[in-house]
Amino acid sequence: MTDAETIKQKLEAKFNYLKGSVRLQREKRLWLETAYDKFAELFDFAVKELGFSFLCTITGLDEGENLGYIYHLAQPGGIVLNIKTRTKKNEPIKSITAYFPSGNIYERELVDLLGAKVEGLIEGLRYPLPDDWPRDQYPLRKDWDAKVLEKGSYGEMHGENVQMPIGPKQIKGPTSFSIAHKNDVTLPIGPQHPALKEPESFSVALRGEKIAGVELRLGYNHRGIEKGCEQRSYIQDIYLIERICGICSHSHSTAYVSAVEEIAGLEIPKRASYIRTIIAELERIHSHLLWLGVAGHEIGFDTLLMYSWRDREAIMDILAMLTGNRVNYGINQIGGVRRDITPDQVPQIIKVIETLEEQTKYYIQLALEEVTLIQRLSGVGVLSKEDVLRLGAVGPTARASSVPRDTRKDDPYAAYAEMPFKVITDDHNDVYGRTIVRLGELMESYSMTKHALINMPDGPISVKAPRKIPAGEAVSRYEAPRGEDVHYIKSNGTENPERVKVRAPTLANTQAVSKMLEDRYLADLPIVVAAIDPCFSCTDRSISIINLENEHEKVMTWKDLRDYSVEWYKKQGVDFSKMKRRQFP
Amino acid sequence: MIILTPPIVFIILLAFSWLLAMASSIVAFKRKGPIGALDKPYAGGEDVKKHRVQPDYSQFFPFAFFFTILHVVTLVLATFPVGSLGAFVVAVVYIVGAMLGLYILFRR
Amino acid sequence: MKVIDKIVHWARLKSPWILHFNTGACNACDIEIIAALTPRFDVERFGVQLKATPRHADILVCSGPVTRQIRDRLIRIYEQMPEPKFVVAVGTCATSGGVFQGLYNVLGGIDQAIPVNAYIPGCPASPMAIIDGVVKLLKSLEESE
Amino acid sequence: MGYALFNIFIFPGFLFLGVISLVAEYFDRKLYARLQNRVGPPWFQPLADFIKLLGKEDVVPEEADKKMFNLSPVFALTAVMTAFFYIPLWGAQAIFSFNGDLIVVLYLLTIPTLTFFLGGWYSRSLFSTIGAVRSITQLFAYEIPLFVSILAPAMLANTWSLSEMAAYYNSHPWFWLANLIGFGVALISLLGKLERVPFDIPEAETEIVAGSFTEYSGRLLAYFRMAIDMEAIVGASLLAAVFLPFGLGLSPVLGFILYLIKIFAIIALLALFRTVFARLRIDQMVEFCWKYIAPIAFFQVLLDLVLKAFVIR
Repeated sequence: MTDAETIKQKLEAKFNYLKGSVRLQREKRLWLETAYDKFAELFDFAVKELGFSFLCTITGLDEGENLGYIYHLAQPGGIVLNIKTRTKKNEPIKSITAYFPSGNIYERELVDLLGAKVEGLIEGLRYPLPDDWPRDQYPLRKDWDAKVLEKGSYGEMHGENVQMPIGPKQIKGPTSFSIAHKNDVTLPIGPQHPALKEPESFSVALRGEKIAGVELRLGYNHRGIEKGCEQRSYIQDIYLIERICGICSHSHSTAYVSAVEEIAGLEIPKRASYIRTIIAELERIHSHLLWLGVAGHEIGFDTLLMYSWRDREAIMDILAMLTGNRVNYGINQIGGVRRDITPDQVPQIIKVIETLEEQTKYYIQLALEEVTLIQRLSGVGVLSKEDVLRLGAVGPTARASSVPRDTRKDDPYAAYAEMPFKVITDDHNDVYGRTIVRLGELMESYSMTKHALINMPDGPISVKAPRKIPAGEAVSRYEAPRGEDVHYIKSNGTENPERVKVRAPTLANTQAVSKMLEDRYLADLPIVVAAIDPCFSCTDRSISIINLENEHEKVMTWKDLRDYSVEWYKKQGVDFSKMKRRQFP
Repeated sequence: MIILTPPIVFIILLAFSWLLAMASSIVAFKRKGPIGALDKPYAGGEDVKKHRVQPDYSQFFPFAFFFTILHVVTLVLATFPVGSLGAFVVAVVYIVGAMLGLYILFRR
Repeated sequence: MKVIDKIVHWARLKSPWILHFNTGACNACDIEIIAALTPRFDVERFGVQLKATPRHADILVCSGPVTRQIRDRLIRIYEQMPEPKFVVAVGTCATSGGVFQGLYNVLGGIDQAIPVNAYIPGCPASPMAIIDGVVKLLKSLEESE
Repeated sequence: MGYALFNIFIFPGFLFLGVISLVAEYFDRKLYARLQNRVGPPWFQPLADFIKLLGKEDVVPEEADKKMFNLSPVFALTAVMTAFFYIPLWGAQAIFSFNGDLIVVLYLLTIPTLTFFLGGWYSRSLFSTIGAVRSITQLFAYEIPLFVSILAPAMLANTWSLSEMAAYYNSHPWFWLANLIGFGVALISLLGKLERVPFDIPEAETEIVAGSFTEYSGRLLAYFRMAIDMEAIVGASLLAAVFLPFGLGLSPVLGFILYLIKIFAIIALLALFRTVFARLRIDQMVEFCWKYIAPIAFFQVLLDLVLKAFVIR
């Protein structure tokens, strides 16, 4: 009687209309369907009594005349409860941000892409579509077609000959409306900024050197991959899904492929799952080394960038040897793996991993002793354990605040059930703790890769997969280097998937960035943002974080700005005649 | 050789570097096409309107006052006739005063 | 004047400062661009330096298919660069939209927004390919002037 | 008169200072790259950068104050070059010396930081304004320790003139060993003045793009970079003259080589600091300078006073 069955019993006992309709599709996956009026009570019961304390994501479906919503709730033990419900297209649904504050991103995405109406959603920046995208166009609707965007055709639909607004005109950027206080400086850390490897736009309200408020606008990387997946076959989708993000491409393709295999009921050979695990750990090694370098660069310690990326090249060579390409390996296929690891490659890999183990020990010693490094990292970007649980942070960000949330342990996939490894947690709750966790995970990955290479079973590496996947749906979770990555796939028996939903780990972590930036210095913004190891091309999500009382924006000329500040300082009592000593922070 | 006294050397070199700056503008590239957003201030790609800003660095005011006071006292000390016993006493008093000021600044 | 022009032209070839801008890419090419600066490839041998603002840069290295949201920012950054400037499109997405061709939020390729001088194919373009592209661009400038 | 003009423009003046600052920048970047086991730039890189920047288009932002925007680099350059005449390079005698030239040199070396502030403030962009105010805030932190640590050997030598100080230490060998603490303090303050890595907060690349130089491009940027390189040479030779006054009696040629060794040793030290440390925040830097560096500088002055009053009758 696994605990998934006990939960099934509890649900059917509490709600008799659910009798027999709760489906246990896989060992840790519960599916159930309910009408929207009974949904609130069921949701409250699941979150409060059954202990589903983590909201993976909300998937929106276009089902002809009404909109389907699937709420994926997860338990620390790894069980995922998927609650399906549906409403008419123009019927509003109630926001669940009361239970999960991080839910507002998923709801904002429903509003933008599917035209859902959500009551109680806090006002914020538009996401994920561009600012000039017309409000009534919903790309993820089945009847919507990209041809609308061609020149002119947009005009016919709207009568007047207006061209789809993509011309270079003054776009209302995030900084044009004021989020700042009276005399704050609104600094745009814009799409092009040396600290950001990818385009996203922070507008930071500064009071001197202190951060008063941060507004994060993403969506610059939104390419519409989910819509693209619906127009391509399953096999073509592997190569599209793999290019969501350059650093964790294996994560996305493995999660996607294992979900499709679960729907098709394919059982992949043992050797294939071992090869997937090895490539997964090699990718985690190169991603963590990359992060170590970027973190060093963000705090001005470029030597760490040069050293860690020099060592990373060794791993890139191995990945190129194993899979043929340094990044975007393309080793997964539905039903198994495309290339085998030959026995003579194994000693080469183990030799390189041993040299890297020495080098990582040097980095661990460096992180524990280098004074300026510790000064810049400790006490920065603090995130307490309660905040992690409330905001739903995942991956090293959560584990550094002593929350042992690791999908490899809770909900093992590929060959992680037989891998001996321990979840690294740390109680520093700050960027320093995240550095320690990532370095610890590097050491774990080294030992795991060696273990997997040595006792990898023989046998075939893939199984024949049907071109048409039978109708069904599946949720797969994967522990990407940045955190938990969730894929939901719905198939309708044809060659193309009906719906592909990707929730990247950085999306869950961006919620926590605002909490970490409260009352910090501007100098800490790059390292705090880098500490969650953001991969915005996975995410292209956006939220508004701290919103000071929104004063209408008044353009001040230089003169009245000066008079204003002199008078403002007089109110503060700083008019030099009777100097009052300000409290030194 | 009064020509080598600081003010005269400063003026000569000022004129020289200003001439150098003007002369090197003949080498600069002459643009033919339209300027576009060339002279708009850089804001990471965004088109930000509020540039006239007055950052509030009041957090460092105590250091600024301490710096000016100490600076003036150092200058006074520098103009003292060197070698006399008085200079020695004043120097010691100055150092003790500075150490005391530092202690107060950091104790609070 | 001929000699001065020749010297300035030599200097332009010997110190190409680059500005990196990701216009919606999957950041595989961006990581490869920065990998080109690290010890194994080290483009500083050719005098290439990664600069922070368009004001200091000569070559705008872009990666990624231009998404609708970033199109105007890209045009603005390109216009804020002082004149003798060049654009290098790194990766198949920057060249022609690559695997994201036809998606609704993608314009497909850097040349939809700004004129491009050099295209470097590859998904991702490896650091060797990027260095080869930059050197070819400089060589073509050498012949042109 | 002719010899004086030769001094101003050729020998210790513009030409010599320009060439040696380019060589120093190459030496610094090459060492920095080799310490990160990268290959590093070719020998002509600083010259190529300078000429290329001259060849760029002239951009002045529309909201900037044209006059100040164009004049700041010129003033920075002039101040640094003027300071170079009063520092004794290898002999115990500078080109021109008078009583109190130590104070003049110190204040001439403060002018570049003020021009960075003016340049940043008047280019009226968000990043440059914050960079400008940061460079002034940093000035508060390193200025007093630098002054006090340089005044200490002057007190020991009973003069305010660099040349007389050099002569004093030349006649009293091994006395300069008493000032080694001051040398450490002055080196750290020089890091702050030249805005090198542990203290390159005003132009922190990953925070405020390029600080006060964000809006500068083309030849104005070239002159600012040249001013900073020259300031490195002038600062290094000031420290060498004040804190390492040994071997001054040698012949001009040998003395000149020893002088070059001294300043390149100091520049190598600066490059080493740049490799080893991460960048501090502005509040950490101000606190660090006032909590540790200033008291040590005062202790150095106390030590010299005690030495002068009791040990050397």
